[in-house]
Amino acid sequence: MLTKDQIAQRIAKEVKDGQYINLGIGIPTLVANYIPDDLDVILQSENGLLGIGPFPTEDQVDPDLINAGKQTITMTKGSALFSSAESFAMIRGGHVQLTILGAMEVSENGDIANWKIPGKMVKGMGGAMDLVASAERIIVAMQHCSKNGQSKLLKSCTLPITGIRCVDMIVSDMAVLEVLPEGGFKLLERAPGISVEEIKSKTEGKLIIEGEIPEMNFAN
Amino acid sequence: MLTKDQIAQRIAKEVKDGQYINLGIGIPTLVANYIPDDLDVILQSENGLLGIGPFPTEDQVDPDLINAGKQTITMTKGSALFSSAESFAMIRGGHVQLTILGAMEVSENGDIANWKIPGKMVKGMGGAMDLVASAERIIVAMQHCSKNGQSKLLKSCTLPITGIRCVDMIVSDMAVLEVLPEGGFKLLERAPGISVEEIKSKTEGKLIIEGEIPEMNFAN
Amino acid sequence: MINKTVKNAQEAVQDVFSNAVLMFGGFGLSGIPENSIQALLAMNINGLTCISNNAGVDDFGIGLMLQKRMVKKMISSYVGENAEFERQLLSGELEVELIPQGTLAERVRAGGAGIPAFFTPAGVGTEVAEGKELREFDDKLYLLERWLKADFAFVKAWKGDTAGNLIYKGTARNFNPMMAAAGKITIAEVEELVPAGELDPNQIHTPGIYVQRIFQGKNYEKRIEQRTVRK
Amino acid sequence: MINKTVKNAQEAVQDVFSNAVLMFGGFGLSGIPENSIQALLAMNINGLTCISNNAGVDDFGIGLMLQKRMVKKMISSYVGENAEFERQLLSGELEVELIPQGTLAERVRAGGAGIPAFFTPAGVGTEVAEGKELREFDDKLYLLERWLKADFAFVKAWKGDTAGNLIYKGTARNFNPMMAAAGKITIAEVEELVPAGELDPNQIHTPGIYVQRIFQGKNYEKRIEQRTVRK
Repeated sequence: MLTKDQIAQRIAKEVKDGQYINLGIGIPTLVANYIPDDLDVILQSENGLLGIGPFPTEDQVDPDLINAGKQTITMTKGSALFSSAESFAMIRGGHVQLTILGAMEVSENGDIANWKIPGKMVKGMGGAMDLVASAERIIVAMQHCSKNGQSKLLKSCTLPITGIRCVDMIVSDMAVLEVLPEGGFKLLERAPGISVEEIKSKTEGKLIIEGEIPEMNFAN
Repeated sequence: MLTKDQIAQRIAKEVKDGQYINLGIGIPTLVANYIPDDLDVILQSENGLLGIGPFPTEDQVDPDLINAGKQTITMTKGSALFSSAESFAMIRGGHVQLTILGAMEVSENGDIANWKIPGKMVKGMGGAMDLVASAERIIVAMQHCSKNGQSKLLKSCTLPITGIRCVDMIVSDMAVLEVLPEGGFKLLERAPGISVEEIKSKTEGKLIIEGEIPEMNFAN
Repeated sequence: MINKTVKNAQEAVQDVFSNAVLMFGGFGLSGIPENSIQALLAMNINGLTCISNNAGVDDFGIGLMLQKRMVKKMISSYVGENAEFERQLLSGELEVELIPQGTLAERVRAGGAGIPAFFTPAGVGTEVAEGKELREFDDKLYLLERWLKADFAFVKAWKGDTAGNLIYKGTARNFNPMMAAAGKITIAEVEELVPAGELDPNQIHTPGIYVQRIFQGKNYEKRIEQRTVRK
Repeated sequence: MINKTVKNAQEAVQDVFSNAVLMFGGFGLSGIPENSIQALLAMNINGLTCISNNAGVDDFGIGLMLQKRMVKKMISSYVGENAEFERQLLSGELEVELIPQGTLAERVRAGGAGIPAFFTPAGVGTEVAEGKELREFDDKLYLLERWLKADFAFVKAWKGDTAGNLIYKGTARNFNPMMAAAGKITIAEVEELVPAGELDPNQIHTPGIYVQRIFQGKNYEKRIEQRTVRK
């Protein structure tokens, strides 16, 4: 099983030079640590910044400069600040090319549920519904199963959904899967030491397996 | 009959302290010359400026600073620059309190026609349709009659209209008239030397005359 | 130039009334109108509808207004980190309307810009879409969303001038510019108030036309929710 | 930081194709992308749809593209001061769609912001309303208007950096920011191009995300239509 950092590391391989990217809270935030230095990408923070830099040193901490997870941040060279309306104009208008976010459930037709568990406290969807309804490409970082072993890759979501037919790829702790436009999880890679059979048994939704499924490679 | 400058001078009396005002091209532009110095008002230019100042001196001329009539201008202290979208957000959102513009025809229910003469060259409506659809208060500066003596204050407009039920007041070369919400031109003042009878004969739309109609006073 | 300066927060907020609709700029605790919130807390009003991306924390920001039971309804996108909020919500004392963050930003922008309704893709197929018109444009589905306006909007800027022009700093800008435009009465508090003419007209984020009252704020705490530093 | 610099206007516009939809920033002749227009004039393309508030004058700006018969359709709010334009329009060689200026600005803004349609009061009861959905909100009538997008958007800024961030000057800003966001490929020309990091992030008018190519412009004429001076 992959660690959270390994999930982030694997997702980082999907990043392409020149992309504008929105990273959600949690594992997605870790992806920034694994983007190769030779790629020029720009991270968007939906509270109004293009060009998120590293976390600040103690003396750089500025309460007027935070990310969407309310963490203190810095800005890279060439960054730009703007309002929330402009920020979501960017997102909704399809200018942010890649969105990486967490999920509680994904269905085989690409629906995602990640904002609400009925009966439990509701915190709100924040920017997630806008992001999933708008981004060109959406990659989900998630655990393949719940704590009691139930698959989270489903035929259809059981939780209130965040967006429909929007997820393009999933990197779970067990596998990398593409969500096909016609429906179905196409298995692309296995986590080291995880068999295709195990993935099959832990995927409730339609799993598509074609040919040999390689193990993920964390070499480079 | 009032001169263009006198029409502008009379309209200037309608201006209230603290107002944000949009002045159209032509006579409305002249209104700025007659606003009393003790009133603080801010002139909006729909191409992206709040705080139009006087025309520039020769050495102040800046091609990057023009008004909606494409004339070179200056900025007053405390002015602000913005995009056309923000400018019309201001106008449409009702933040510009007073709009003064010219008209070819006004109907007794407050419709205005000022952008197109069929068969002649069409130049376009520019910002006029947005302004008349949005402003809290609209004052029209116009000639009471066409060159061949036809009334331009009509039962209903004959030219393609710019906006419906929007004109609040008319200052023509013959009279000051309020357009009543229920319809009709209520005569408020006569131009010096012009009789009520003359105004009656030159107003095709419903004219409402109550009591004595005073002459305009240009004293102060 | 029109002078919109008022003496302080107390004077600025004095006519806020019970059951009014209020907007508050800020994202988390960043860029919130701290002084105005303090002044509102001293008033004997309640039944308020508060439109704000977040609801503060238990002991700071709008959270304090919740503690004082001044708020009838919150319209927000994310309301975590607030135990009293949770208690009031579960007990039914507080109404909550949750809105996708981009839809919230755009609805407020629409309120200021005179756009009564617009179509957006956020929330299609979710419970957010319930009761809303759904329409297809160019092979994609969208929801019709309405504008939001307020009786009073409270915003916080970095610099401002006496004509009401505002400049924000960093990501403390967030919802402030749209809310400034969507308030019938907009009250701006600034860290530095200067005479009209001292700010570069080309750098104004909120033109003064949107601001009815402005005052020099004081004692900004600027609390940080997630202080995160480099190792 | 992503570097979007291209050598010059020729390189920037080289893939513009016949029958493309183009947007041009500018109000009158102020803030128009002079260099890009010159480079387009040297190309063998036609059938263009041009979205621009105005159509230039006979011998400057988009007027020159009309002279060369490159334009099939103009979408504008005001097209006076142009005899060749008038001739082509009356002879039926040129299609023209006239749009209220605020509606044009908002339709372009909507194109960049992913809003496929919105309601606006401008044009209700006029010929602009023909064929459009009319709807009442809060006792006022509004028209449904659609977004506008372009294959290429040409904008002109005062300063820009290699990441595509732009700062405009004076009223030369006008339609440029919205058009920058509404172009599939946005080409920015600037009076002064600086390395990323030299512009204050807080003063950027157009974030670089909207700009695909940027170049240092040259030989700006900045013609004035109505030179007006104080007596």
